[in-house]
Amino acid sequence: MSGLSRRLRGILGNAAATDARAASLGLLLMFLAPALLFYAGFAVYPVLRTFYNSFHAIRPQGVVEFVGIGNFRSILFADPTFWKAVGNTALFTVIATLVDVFGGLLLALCLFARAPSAGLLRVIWFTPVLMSYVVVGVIWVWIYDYDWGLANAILHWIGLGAYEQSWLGHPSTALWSVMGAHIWKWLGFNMIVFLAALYALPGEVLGAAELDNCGWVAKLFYIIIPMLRATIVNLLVLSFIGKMMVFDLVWIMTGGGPLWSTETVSTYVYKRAFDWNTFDLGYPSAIAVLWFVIILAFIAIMTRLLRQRDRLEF
Amino acid sequence: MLRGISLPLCAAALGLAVVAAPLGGRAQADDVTLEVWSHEADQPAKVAFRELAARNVEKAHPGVKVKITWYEKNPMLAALKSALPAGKGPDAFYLEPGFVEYITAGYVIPLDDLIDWNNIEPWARKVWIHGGKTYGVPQEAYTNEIYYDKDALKKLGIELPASGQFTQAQFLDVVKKTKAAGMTPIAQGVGDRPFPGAYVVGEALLRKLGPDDYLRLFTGKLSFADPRVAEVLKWTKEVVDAGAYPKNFMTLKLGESHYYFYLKPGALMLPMGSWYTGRAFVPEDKGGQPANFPLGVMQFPAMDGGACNECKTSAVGASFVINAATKHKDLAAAFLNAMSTPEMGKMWIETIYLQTGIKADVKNFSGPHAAYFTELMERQKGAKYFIGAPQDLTTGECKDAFAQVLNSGFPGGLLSVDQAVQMMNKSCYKG
Amino acid sequence: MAVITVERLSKRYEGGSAPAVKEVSFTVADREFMVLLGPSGCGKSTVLRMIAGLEPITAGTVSIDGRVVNDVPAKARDIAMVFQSYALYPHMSVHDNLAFGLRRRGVDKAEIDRRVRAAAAKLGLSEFLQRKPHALSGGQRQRVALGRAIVRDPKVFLFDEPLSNLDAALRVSTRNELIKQQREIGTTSIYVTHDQVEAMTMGDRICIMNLGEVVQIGRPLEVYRNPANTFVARFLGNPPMNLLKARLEARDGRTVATVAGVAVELPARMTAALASQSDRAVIAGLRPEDIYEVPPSGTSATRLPVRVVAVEPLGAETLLALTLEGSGEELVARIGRDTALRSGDRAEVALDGAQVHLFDPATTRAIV
Amino acid sequence: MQPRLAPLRRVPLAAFALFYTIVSGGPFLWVAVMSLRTTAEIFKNPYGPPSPAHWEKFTDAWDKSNYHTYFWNSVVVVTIAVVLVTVIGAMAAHCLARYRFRGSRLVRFLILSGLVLPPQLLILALFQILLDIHLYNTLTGLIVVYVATHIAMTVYILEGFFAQIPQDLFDAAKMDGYSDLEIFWRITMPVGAPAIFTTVTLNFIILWNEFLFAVVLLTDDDKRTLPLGIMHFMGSHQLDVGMVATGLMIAIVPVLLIYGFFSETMIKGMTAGAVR
Repeated sequence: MSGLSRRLRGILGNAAATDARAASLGLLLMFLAPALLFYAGFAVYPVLRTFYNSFHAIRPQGVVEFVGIGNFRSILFADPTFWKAVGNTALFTVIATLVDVFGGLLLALCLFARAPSAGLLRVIWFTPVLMSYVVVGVIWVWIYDYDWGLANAILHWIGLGAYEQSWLGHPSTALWSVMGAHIWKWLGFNMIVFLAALYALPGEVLGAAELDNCGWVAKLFYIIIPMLRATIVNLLVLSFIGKMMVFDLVWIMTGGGPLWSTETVSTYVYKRAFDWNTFDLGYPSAIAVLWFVIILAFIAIMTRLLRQRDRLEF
Repeated sequence: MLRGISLPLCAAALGLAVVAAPLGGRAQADDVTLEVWSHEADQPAKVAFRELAARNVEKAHPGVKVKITWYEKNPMLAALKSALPAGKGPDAFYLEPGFVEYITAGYVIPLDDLIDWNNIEPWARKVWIHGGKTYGVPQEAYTNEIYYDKDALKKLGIELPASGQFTQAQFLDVVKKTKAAGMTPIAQGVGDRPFPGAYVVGEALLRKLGPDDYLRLFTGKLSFADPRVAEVLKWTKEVVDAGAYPKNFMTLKLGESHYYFYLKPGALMLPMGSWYTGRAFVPEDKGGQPANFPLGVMQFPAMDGGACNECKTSAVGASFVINAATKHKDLAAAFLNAMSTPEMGKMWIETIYLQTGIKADVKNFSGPHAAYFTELMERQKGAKYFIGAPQDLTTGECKDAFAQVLNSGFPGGLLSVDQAVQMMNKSCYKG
Repeated sequence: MAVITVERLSKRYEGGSAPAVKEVSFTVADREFMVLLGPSGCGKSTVLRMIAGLEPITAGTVSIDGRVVNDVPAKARDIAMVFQSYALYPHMSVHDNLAFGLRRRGVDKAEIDRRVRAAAAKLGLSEFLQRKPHALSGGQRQRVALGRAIVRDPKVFLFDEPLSNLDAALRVSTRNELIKQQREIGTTSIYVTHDQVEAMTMGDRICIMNLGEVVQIGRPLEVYRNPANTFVARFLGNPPMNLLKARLEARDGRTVATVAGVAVELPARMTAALASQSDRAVIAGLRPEDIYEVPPSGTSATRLPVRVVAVEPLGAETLLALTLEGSGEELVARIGRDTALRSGDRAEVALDGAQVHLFDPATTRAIV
Repeated sequence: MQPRLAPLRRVPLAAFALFYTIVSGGPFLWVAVMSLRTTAEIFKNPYGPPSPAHWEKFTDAWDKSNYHTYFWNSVVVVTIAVVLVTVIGAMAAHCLARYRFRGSRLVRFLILSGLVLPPQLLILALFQILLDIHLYNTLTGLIVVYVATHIAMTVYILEGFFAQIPQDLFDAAKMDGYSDLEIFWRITMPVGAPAIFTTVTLNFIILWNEFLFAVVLLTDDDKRTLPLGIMHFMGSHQLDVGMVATGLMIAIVPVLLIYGFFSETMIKGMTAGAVR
């Protein structure tokens, strides 16, 4: 209350009228209200509603029934498909994140080491980032096509015809194939970020290392990577979050099949919500909530761990 | 000052305009538009059939406009699933008998008093009766058949018995011979449907178990560990292991499997519902079957010791229902009736070459595909029908297991017999 | 034409322990150029911003021509301000930058154009009118910022360290330019700076501030000659005034100041005033230029024995860093360029008692 | 100082660069070629050259395959959403960067927490909410959702930039008689133009490519955006590979055109959130 009355005095009184950085409540509202309204209505409220949903079973014709933690109990203890999806998502996240980040670093180093026409390559290598998941998905479905896809054609040309297979059709290759397409799309992104970080490195340090008779490899491991630590951590976290939620590409390329081998948490949520013909949004909401909590926990742990080491180092 | 205020005002006005536009757009005073959603956008004959019925309704009811929105199946189901709970959606829409949840959820209304049932075959109507009330007007009926390439079979030096049915051993032999000749025995893919991969095993189970136990199997009352089921699965596994299915079975889509069968790279057989021709009989340049393709129809193989080798699956497919939230119940019923007259039934058969639940008196077939339809009718002689398909009999988790295991993993060669039995039982068997 | 009066002006920031500005009062006469001088953080910019209307006033009043303007918003005070960073609108051409304040005030279009061209001509900006600020040199930008104030023809100019972003050479020429313009236009001006040279050369009067308070107000040379306390004494002048420990002693019925054991004769006007205060500690202030290698003729010189620590020949003159033999205190002397003294030499320097300033060690205020 | 490599080591470097260029650009080139060939030609030889080049496929796709509807839907949705999110986000960013007020930290935290909200957490509830307010299956609904879900990032980028604009500029504007609103519109927006441009490109790309919200919140064929349109063709029975390839090109070309002109800005925009 005192805050409000002070604010009101601010509007009416003369004190605030001349402060360049003070503003009346009305003015603040005018600037903030549109953003806050949109945000509250279509981001905050949906989140709250999802949490609410997760404790309910939603039946046809708007019947909502409170089930407590029933949904969560079913998910955790009686839903093998969920655990299959968790396993797939975890594998996808770990592998794709590592390849994305360190592959991106490799590409960036490649350009940083003055590969011929690096400026042009930088633009070309970044192009896949701009394409939608639909475009990437369709292209890669074709690349993996058994009959006329590029993957099998290349194997055939180089004399490895024996390895031709239905890449997306077999549980042992499907997840890896989707992962490949995902990595293809995002490598360029990580590369660009690393490249910016590399150019921001103080040249004197690299020069000093050269004077210390550092070879390229030594320089990479003893100087460059340690100095890029902040960037690496950032990209790892960013990439990690993105992959924990992977949906579009999987949905487009395999729909979670064959035999649940590419089922991710997100595709499972979508399936339970819209493909299972149950009209129940409670159960999938509970999965989404559970997964969100897990993601948050991971982010917290990752940043905590990595920050801890920072403190030790400096 | 005015200039200063204009910006947020503009933003607000823009926002309002955007929000308001779709709300205000649809007002009409007297003209009534009947909204219909229909699947099978890519089957010109069916499109023509339903559009004709729509025009007939419009002629009979001046001021009424019947607007059919044509969909692919999955997007349409997605659209329905979201529109219906909100009390929205079309007045009438396409539905198949398997989607019982629309009835239990109360999204569609009983049609007993609205439809002229004299025009409908009783066996077809029966499919839509739940709790004594009829919820859908059956239109399409089909049987599961194995389509095959007559020339190719001849080239392999194999002759189809007069009954049109191989024994299970003969069938396995046909598969092996075809494979040896470098041809794919069975064109089939499960890239976008939860059932085609299970045609062979499903029909085999029906013949082996007979209708009653077959029904019990898919309603959770009979274990998949039953020795007869195991025998069928073992045989199927042999067929699969003989290389019956294409390598890209898992990702091949329904439409692609048709193309695979009659054009490239070509296959001996294509197990499919008899609605196959709805898409195959479109012009060749639209992706249809070549005009001179030697299309034959055979029965699914007879099982050794089968309880009912003359059995075959017949099912009602395309049907129409009325949205419980409609404001034009009678008009919607009029449209459904307009599609079900004997004349329309005749048109259905003559232009679509497919069975129907509409009573139609067609004696003399004509047209380019008359021979095909005669052969199809030939295969129905003496047949004992089981009405319903597994994907329609199962629900929830069991349905998912059916799609993943019997439809895809097992025929895809990814699962052993024991694994398949175990997975199916876990999800389906309640005994 | 305006008189600005600031009365007991105070500023306390929320959460700040001490007030940033404490009861500052001064009056700027019509057409006067007043400089607010002080080290950074002394509150001079805050005073300026309160006058401009950019900062709320905690207590006290700001009046223009006798009218209290505390409640008048910045734009209505008819004040123009030149900012340290120039604050040119980067997306507008020079012409638009100059014209903008006028457009906002509904001045007739032809009149705007006339005034903009006149100001541009006066400042030598005519050929740059269509350029954007980023295409100008630092000096040109500075002139645009000045021009923006001039075209407005306001009652008051405020300058917030407008030269501090320029390099040394440019600063001198721009300073002269600025003085010339202000004299011509004759608008009442307040100029904030921490640079004593600017303050000495530009101001009609200087208001020296320290720790949020006004320490001394006066004409530049007056302040230089008679610093009100040791802070002013050291802040004005470069190198700063030497401050040495001293004692007042009565000797032969006259009061003298002993510095490092040497008695310095004080001028008569001082001794008279100090008659009652003998035998106390004081601080003796001595400007470097008042220390001589050879005393000018006709003055009563006192000699101090010193040791030369360093010699810094600057060309026109030479600075000597010295230590007093008696006390070890350090002092700096500014002497002629032809000195023969070398580092390590022992020598005697001369000073004139008439040039000595005395301060109270407890209050740091000037005595007499 | 940039590292240099001995000439000997440059060969493998160049070879690797060439290899990855083929990997990253090859698939796109393949689709570009296919977009000019008919399905029959493609099935005959998937890797053949586009001769003859069937440019008419683009007009076919545009007119007969409904791509013009999808394209214009995308244009309408993305344009309105980007304009709204930019203006609204800039207003909020300006407010947070410029004014000191009680609760500003809370507001900032609230808005920026949107950066970590996964769309999966929103989508089911958004579906219900849009149904409730009758915006389900409308372009308006999609626009509103796009704006709400991209405010956080827009504010994040813009606030960082706006905060660097010197306070002097605002003081000067104030003395020139600008009102607070005009300061936003006439100073912050033009001076912040580079950052605005960055967020516009970033939001444009993301929304032009968006799939999840669109697939859940739109159903009608005549309301589909481009990604949904392409998926629709992928799902249809008779897979017309050639036509899908043409559709892919229709979706890609606008992005590539803009990329061609503003590649630096777009790269900066796309990575803006990651470089702190």
